[in-house]
Amino acid sequence: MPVLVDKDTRVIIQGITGSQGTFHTEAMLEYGTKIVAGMTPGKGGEEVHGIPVYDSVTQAKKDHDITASVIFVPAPFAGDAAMEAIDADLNPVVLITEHVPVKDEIRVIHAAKKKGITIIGPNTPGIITPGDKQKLGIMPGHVFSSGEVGLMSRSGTLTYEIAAGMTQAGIGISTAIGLGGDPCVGLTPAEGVRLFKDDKKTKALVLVGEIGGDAEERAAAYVKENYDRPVVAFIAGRTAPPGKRMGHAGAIISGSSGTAAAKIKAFNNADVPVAERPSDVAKLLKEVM
Amino acid sequence: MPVLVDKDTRVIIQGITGSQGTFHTEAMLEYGTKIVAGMTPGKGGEEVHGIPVYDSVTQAKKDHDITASVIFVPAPFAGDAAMEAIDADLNPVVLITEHVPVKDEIRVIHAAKKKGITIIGPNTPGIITPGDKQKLGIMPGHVFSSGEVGLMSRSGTLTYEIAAGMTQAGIGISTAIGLGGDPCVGLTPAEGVRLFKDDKKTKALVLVGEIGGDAEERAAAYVKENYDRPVVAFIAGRTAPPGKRMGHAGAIISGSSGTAAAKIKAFNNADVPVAERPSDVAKLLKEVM
Amino acid sequence: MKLFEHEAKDIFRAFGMPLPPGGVAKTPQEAKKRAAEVGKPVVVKAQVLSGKRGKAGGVKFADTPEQAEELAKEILAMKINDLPVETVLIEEKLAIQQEIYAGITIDRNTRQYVVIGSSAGGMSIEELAEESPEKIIKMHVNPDTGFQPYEARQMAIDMGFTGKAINKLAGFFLKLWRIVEEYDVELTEINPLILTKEGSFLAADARLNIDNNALYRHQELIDKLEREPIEQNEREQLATDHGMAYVELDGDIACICNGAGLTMATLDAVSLYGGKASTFLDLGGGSDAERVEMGIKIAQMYDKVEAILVNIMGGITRCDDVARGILAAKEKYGIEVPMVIRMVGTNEEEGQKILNEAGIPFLETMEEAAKKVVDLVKEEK
Amino acid sequence: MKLFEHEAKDIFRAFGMPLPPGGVAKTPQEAKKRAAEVGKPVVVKAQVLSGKRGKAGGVKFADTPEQAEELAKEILAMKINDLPVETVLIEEKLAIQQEIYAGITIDRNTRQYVVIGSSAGGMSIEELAEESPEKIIKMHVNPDTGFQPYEARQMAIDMGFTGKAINKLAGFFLKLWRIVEEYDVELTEINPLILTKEGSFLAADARLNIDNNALYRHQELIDKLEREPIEQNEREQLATDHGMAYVELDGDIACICNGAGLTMATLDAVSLYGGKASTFLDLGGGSDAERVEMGIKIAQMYDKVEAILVNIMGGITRCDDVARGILAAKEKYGIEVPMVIRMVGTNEEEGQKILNEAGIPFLETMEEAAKKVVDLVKEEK
Repeated sequence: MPVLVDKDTRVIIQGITGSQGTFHTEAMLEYGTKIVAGMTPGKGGEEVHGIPVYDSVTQAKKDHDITASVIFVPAPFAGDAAMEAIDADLNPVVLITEHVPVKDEIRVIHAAKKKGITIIGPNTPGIITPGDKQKLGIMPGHVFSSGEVGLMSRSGTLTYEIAAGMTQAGIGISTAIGLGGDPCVGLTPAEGVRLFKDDKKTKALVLVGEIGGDAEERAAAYVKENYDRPVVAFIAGRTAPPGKRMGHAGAIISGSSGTAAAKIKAFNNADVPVAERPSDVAKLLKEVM
Repeated sequence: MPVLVDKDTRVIIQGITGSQGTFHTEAMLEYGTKIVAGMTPGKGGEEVHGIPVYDSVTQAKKDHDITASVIFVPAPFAGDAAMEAIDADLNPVVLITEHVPVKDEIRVIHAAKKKGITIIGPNTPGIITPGDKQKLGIMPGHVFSSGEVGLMSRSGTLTYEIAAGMTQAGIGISTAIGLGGDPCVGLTPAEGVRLFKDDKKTKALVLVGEIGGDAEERAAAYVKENYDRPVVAFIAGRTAPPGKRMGHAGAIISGSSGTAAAKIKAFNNADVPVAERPSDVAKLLKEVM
Repeated sequence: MKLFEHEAKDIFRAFGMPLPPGGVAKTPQEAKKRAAEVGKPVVVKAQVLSGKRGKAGGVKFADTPEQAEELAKEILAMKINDLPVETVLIEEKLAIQQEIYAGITIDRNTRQYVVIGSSAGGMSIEELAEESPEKIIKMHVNPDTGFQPYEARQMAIDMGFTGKAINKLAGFFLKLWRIVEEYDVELTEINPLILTKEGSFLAADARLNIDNNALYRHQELIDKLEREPIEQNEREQLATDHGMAYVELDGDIACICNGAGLTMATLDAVSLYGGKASTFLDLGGGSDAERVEMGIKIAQMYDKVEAILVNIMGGITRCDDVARGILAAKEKYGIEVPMVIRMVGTNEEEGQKILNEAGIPFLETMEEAAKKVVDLVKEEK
Repeated sequence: MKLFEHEAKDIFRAFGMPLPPGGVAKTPQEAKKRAAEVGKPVVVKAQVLSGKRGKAGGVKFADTPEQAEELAKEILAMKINDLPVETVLIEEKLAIQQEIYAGITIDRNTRQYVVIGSSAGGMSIEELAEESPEKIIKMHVNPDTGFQPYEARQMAIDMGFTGKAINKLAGFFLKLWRIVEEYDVELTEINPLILTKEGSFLAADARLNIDNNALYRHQELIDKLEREPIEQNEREQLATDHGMAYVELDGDIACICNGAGLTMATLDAVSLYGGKASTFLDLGGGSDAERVEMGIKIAQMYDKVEAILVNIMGGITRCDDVARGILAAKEKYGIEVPMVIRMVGTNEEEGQKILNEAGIPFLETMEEAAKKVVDLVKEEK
């Protein structure tokens, strides 16, 4: 069984009538994602690519058995949309939206934790389980092939880059999770490792990190203590200067903390090889598996 | 075993250095209450009637094994004091203070509920278990004799009146709880009945209610369904006019709801005799026991 | 603390809530001016802290400013439930498509705020609860998260609204909630909230009661209102100033007791023996001599009082203090009406000794005392 | 958005936080006046959005207004970390008994606000963490309840304070928390918070960073500040206006990529082959032709740029759009420096066709591309 998303996942798209929501609903449907409903307050009764639109998640749940949500709602309203999904016991809740205020993120993540719900994001490409043809997000499905390696990353296109490299090398993916580029995200790498640990079909892990915070260090420590399958890492931002936000709100070296060097050291200390270039990830995987 | 307070209860007095706190600490000590510590922020290191004063509950807990709290802190700070007691896992937390804003009450009661802690009050005389010589509150201990009848009331002196009548009639009390005169209190009569239900030594209950709200109706319904020992009730405010707050913030008939007649009817419906006069309570008890 | 409709609406406006155009007037001339400013048919509404003003004739419609002036004159001369009308509110008369109810209050049972809405507004929520309970939508507010936008929208959906009305109506609920949080509101209502024929939602009425216990947090608001937070007569004011609870009733026996429950029970006992109380006077906890003295003074200020019943159950309150207070009152103000005293509990003997020495009789049980005071009043008549 | 010290202090003052007397000056003359108003020895502090201004000479003490004028003149002529000093803050020089640290920030790991205090203030929290970690007291804020008064007092107690200092210091933490809540603050610090020899606590410095993502909720504050929320040079502003992330670096190769992680990895690859990036330019998700065009334009505006590396991993971004953008940039602005393109993913073939037709070469892997661009720059030199 893959992680968080599998063949039984049935999705609602919150903000389905917006341009992003509409565009990616079509892409997800094409990929195979089981989208059963959409919602936008005030647009109940409409349809988007054949998917019925409701005014609220509660209303949609009356007609459909929904298990998960993907949110494309604009940042000022994204926190509220996530709270609605949490209230409706959807799990996971994939928060694609960028620029969500951190106060809202904290509130949402806390509410989800209390109910044992996983928030993916915000500012994430989403989550994909290629073997079940389910993607809850905006990633290009074709770069991910099905297999037995779990992939977690704080970035989007870098994930595709690495996934594409793995696919080319004949290495498939069980589930790939975009953790999100914000300082506060619903799923930390260490929490992600814990989820993959319970998935017996995932034989190895790829952790794609970047500068800022100490989430990678914590993941490394967790791997060292608790995870006995092979892990390979990549860290972006080795050459980033301190004090500058490198695109992602979370990618900033503050003082002496959050450097790539510290993260690489932590992984090495946990016997996790760290790739120098994205294309090396596949090579290292072949070595360790 | 009595309800909420027994021989093992060890109390901290929050606001011990104030005039009320000091006065009632002495009275409680005289009665036999096991007060082990007091606290008032900024007064740590002082003593009140031989009881050491701390700056915080956390600090006091380092030196003493404390199980319960009695709060004499002025209304603007009472909610915070209660939150501190809840955070320190004290149970029960007896909130004597009057005029606590209802917003604070709601917050405190909710926080306590989440941890399974009982708040008694606010605006309560407290709780007393005569058999263990433990009173956590401001009631005159001598009017309560030890025995097997549980007593719950929304008022203070009316409770003493009824307790005194019982004592005179030779009927003792297991535990008496002042539920508090505010619209929102930590322990409702129905919740109180549930506590007494688990106390096998309490052979009968006296419920003293008053106009306002429907807590008595709910207690009656609960008794009817769940409580099979004898219960006697008294309702104050049979002649109170609608729309006027009769002293207690909670004692107000709004429109047609909260009347004594409705409450008496509910008790009758649950086969609970309702005394016409306070002195009839003891008589009715003798009949039903 | 109850706010007048126009005071509540000033707060509503500050939170961006859509309201009918209009303004207040204290004279018929001002009313005319306000109506002219509105420039359309208006409603003239008495500003009183009492429900049912409509039935009492306090709400009237005017087609012209002159008519508004005339009606304002009438209404400003009225008393509604004994309360004089000092201000009227002039607002545009709305073309009503639907009357809606929206409110927030406190649920004593769950001890939470509860948001209430109904598509059948216009009547009181109590009437509504009897007539169409199925049309009342309630949502309890989780104290951890507060009332959230999606919950407000769900209220609107459950009330039967669709399309753009969902967000519009949700906005009213959310603003009400923000006001509740900001001002320690214990009850607020918009009834009716009008859906006009043009499709706009407007708060046509406004009710807002602030928790008296929290007024200390809202001094700025109170200052702005430029009036006493709670309107009281001289006797009520005196009692409040001395920390006592005082309620005037229709009968002739003043009950002075310690503790609200005991005072209520004493009133009931008086009634049981055929009497009728004029006064609920709860001296409060730990009543000292001075407060007893003041209580007896206030009780005698109320002209309906024909007898006084003092019923004290000593706890923190000490009977000797009470006895001294009674003596002091007798000395300072005299006691003009028959008085019956019942006094037991803390320092009972000392208190009784003081009364004995002063030749003032007392009784041991409240039932005896209640019966006696009723008999005394009957004798007088 | 970072606030200047004096801007942060205006907010602190509005929340009732005790501050040293003083005020801002934009000229030496004003500085003299402010110092005269204080009437005591003062400190003259450069107002710059940069740490370590003390070490850079931006904080000086003056005994007289004349001296303050002189120092202000010096400081107003300074640049601190490349930032010109446009304002100085003149404040009373305090008689220091103790320097304290108080701050609130966000813990990414627990995803909570965390309140931080230390009795050993004055140095940066990072230095403090290295020198005396045992002196740093932290308390995580429960999102349900917020930071509570008793927790603030416990902070003060755990920091080693007793008596009246507990409530005084707790007051600072509570006010900081209210400010954090009110203004979506992601980091605030008072360092140092001064305990004077007279026993007063005063916020001597103030740091306040507001979450950029939440600025839309604080338009009123931004209006009051009368400046751009984020100071940017022309190129940074252009990038922001077009939804791109742009950071200028010390090297000579502009990396234009889609996605922050990929851009960082591209910078790293350039470095791995011995080059050095001048530009981090993340086009963002779903980059259209226009954005690519603008990206190339902005990259060339930075005078350090000697070559451009475009690295696109198509996902939502379509390679044909990117190719069209490159063509358009070439046509409109010309491409003055060598450019290497790597472009794969969505609509890869169409994109490659467009480039082929225009005679623009491209590569398949980012490693190849990084190596090539480094080689090109080396050749140029």
